[in-house]
Amino acid sequence: MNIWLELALTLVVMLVVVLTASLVTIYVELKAGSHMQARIGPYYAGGRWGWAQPLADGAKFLQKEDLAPAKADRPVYRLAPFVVMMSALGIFAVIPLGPDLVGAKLDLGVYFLLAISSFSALGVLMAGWSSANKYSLIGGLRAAAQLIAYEIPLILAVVAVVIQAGTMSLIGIVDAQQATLFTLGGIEVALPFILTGQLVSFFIFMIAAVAELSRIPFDMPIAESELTMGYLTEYTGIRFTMFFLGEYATVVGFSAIAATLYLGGYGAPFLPESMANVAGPAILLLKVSALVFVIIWIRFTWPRLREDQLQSMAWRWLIPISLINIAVIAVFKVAF
Amino acid sequence: MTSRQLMHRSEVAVSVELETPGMTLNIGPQHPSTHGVLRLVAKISGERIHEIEPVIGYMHRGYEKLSEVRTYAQITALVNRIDWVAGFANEVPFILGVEKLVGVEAPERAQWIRLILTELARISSHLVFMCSFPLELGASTPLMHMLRDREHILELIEDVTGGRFHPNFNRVGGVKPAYGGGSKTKKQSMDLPAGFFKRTLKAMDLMDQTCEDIDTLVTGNELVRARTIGIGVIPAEKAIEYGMSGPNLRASGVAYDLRKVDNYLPYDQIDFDVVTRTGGDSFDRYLVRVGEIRESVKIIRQAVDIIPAGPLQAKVPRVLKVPEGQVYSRAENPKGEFGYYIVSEGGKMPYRLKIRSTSFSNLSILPWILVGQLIPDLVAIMGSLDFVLGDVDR
Amino acid sequence: MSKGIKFPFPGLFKGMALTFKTMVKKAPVTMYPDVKEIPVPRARGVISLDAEACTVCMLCARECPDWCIYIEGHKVEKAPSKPGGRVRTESILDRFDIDYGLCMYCGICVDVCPFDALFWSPEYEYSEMKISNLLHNQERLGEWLKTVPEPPALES
Amino acid sequence: MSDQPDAPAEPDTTPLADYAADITERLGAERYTVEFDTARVFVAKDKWVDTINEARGELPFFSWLSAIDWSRETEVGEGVADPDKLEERFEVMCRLSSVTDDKAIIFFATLPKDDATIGSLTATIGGAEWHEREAHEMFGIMFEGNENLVPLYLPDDFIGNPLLKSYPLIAREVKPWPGEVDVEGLPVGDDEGSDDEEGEA
Repeated sequence: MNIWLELALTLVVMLVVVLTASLVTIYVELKAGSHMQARIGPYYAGGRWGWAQPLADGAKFLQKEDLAPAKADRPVYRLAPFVVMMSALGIFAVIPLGPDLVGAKLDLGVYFLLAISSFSALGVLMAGWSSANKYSLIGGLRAAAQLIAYEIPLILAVVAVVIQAGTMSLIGIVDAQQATLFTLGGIEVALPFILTGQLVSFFIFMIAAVAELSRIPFDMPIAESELTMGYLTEYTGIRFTMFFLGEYATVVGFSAIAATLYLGGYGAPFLPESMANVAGPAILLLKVSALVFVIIWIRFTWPRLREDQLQSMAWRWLIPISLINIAVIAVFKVAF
Repeated sequence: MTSRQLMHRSEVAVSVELETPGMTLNIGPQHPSTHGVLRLVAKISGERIHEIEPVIGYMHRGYEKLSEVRTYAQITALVNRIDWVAGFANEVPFILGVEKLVGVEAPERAQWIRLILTELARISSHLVFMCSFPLELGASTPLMHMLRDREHILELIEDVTGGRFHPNFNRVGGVKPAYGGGSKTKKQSMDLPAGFFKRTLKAMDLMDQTCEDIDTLVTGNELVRARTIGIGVIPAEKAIEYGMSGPNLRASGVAYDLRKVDNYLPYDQIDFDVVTRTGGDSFDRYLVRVGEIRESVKIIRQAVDIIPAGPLQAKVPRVLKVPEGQVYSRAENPKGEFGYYIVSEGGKMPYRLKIRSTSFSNLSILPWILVGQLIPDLVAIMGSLDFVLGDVDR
Repeated sequence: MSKGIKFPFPGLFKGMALTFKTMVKKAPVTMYPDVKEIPVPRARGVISLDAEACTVCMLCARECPDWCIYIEGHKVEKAPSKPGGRVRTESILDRFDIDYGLCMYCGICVDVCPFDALFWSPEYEYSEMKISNLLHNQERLGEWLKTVPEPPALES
Repeated sequence: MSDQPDAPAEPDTTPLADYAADITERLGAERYTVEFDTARVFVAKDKWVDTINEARGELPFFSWLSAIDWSRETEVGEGVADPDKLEERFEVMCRLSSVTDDKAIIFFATLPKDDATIGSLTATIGGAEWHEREAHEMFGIMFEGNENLVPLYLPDDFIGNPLLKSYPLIAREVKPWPGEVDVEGLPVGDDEGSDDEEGEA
């Protein structure tokens, strides 16, 4: 097949998948969050259960004027949402939905993921600086400090997985989790990494991921009650929508990474290999939904931390723990 | 102004660090955590506040001036708009003051009705605090849960008075008549509607559950503790100096509750405790309010048992002329001491009405307490002070 | 600074259990306007006027703190009730307007009316697109009279 | 519960009156009155700050500070009082109370209107700052020693002192009183009597 055609097809499919996933996540957050707060949430848009609320919101945002503050650094201000969006979309390029259903089969998939996901920090910092708003500036700086602090535990948590799997390819990691560990009464048992020694790094990964996502309890960069909306304060219309979609795409993206690294990705026990490409996306979706739900659930239960508390948590607890974790994993890897 | 701020302990800590002061951050008047239209002009370095100047008055409605051209009955309608989350509690000290001037005393049943409604107003006000305080810290769910549960209280208040926020239920010498003074409806008293006590007791059971929910969602939450324990400590002598009252003062260890101290409404016939804490930090101010909800539930349960039958109105002349005199009348509002200094020169209207609103005094400590704090702590402290801008600006 | 950051955070998970419980329960929401909330009989929704009973005594307009009641009337002479009696005058109501844009729902006018002409009705759906339409005239106020409920039973 | 209004200052022996008499003597104040459970102690203007600082030893709680304008120059409201009572003075009042029992005193100081200046309490009572600023903008009283007497409620460019009796309440001036329209009496024989002409004297 023509390489350009293939690329275009992949892009379109990916865009549709990502946008749908984001919209669904937004809807679930609206609806589940409302019910957690003893409300009903969206009700009228689209008829039943207000399913079209995210679309209606999007249509509303599209109509709004694209404003920039008078003293804003316009080129940077305009570019920032694209950087964030790009980072969000980039994650999905390497996440395998099945053995062959993957945007790009990279041998260094994990490396690419970590690189592309930390790109959003740049976008956030750009947004915070260029808005010419003090709240935005503080928000942007908080985001930068936070992302730097949590990049390290995140990487260290992933390193543990890479050591155990022995590969940096995401498909390789999924395969490693489907390798038979032992046979029990004639049944070959394969377990995801979370059950085979990666529990600690899973938690560290999730905490760091939530911090990277700037979601409660680590949403200090946008902290509504402190910084109005942080780096998002000045954004309106389509640019705000891009940040917004980008955030939810990243939520899905990080959940997908966690599912792939720790929960066995598209694989499931007793799944015949021939079915993997067909059932894979559904299985991954299931795992991703569970993680996304937990992230939403946390958002609607907990308050936020303070920036310095978050920093001390990252540097004083998470990094040492993940270093010890790596050491332990490495020892086991060598020993067995 | 600066000399007092320099004494603040955190100022010393700040000055040894590398300083980049000079950025002025304008917080408010349209800011999510200022509960309305409070404005704080802060000089910050990083996120630490060096100097802060609260600017109030965006909601100044001039009630003291307006009161000079209004009759006492009209002022009653006005004053329950001062602190609108506890409208009924604002009326009580005013009406008690006017009753002292006129020399009438409301019948016993009316007094008990006032007491029950005041306590209901206290619960509803504290529930609003339970909404806003976690919201400042970033938790949005307590807000919705507490608003849901407050509805039970507001329904009770509406049931009796016809208004949810602005009851305007007190009249000099008793409570409001139901329907006019016409020949047909003259006798229609505004007694409690049938089944009110049963509904009240049911609502109080729900409040017990609410308190447990608060404890689960907020008190027990480690993140809330990390954010509030030791933050914004107000020592007792400072609180007294700034005229802070109510739960804010009691959190600093001063057991000063006008319900116990002053002889107003039949609180002396009821067994309840004054909730105090000793830390004086944001978390203690929160805990005192949780405790007060529980105490109010206790008070209402007892009051429902005790309340006697009887008339609701004392004999008061039809056109109320208040004799010459000056009286200060205060009561324990949910937020603290709420008082009115009424100067009457005879006639239908007061010569001067000084409104001692609670939040005004409670907020006057802001320039002292906020210096040296971080912006995230600023919202935690302001949330824990529980103010209403209508009460600050009058 | 990191006071309280220690495992295993029982409070955090108890809170999550509570929100989950709330989620699976039915939300106590009245879906207005599909479902109307029924206000209590004493609710101060709107003031209705019984124009027949009004004697143009102006008490309500005078006692109103917001000066939002506008009354006009004129006097007619009434034939003596018995022949040879005194000629009495009667006031006829020409205009009775309440400006709900100003009204603060204190209820003083209803309290002071000595002739049972004003009543509270719990109706609340009369918002308008133009503020001038909030000035309810005599007919409009009279229509509300139909919605005035019986006074509720009292707690003994 | 309440005294008769026509005999406000008669020597009574309630605990509050005893206390007021006692504290008046100890602080060297001018006089005191107790009516309606409200104890007022009058002090000389130049002893204002000292007296209050001394009283705070036993009544530490600073409740509020405000003022009264005793000049009846206006026709708004109840109308002009009788000309003999026309006075040109302010009264500054400050309420201190105990935090353990119900003892409380309102301190009064009289200021002539042409020299409306009094010492500031802010040096010892931090909470007095806002109250003094409010009294300053509402009455125009100067508090010597309070350097931050900028308007608290009003806009910076506001002219006038709203709580002065000479300051008209515009809202009541620009709109005619709807109750004035009627010039007709009530139906005869009603219990309302001839109450219809009152209001605006």
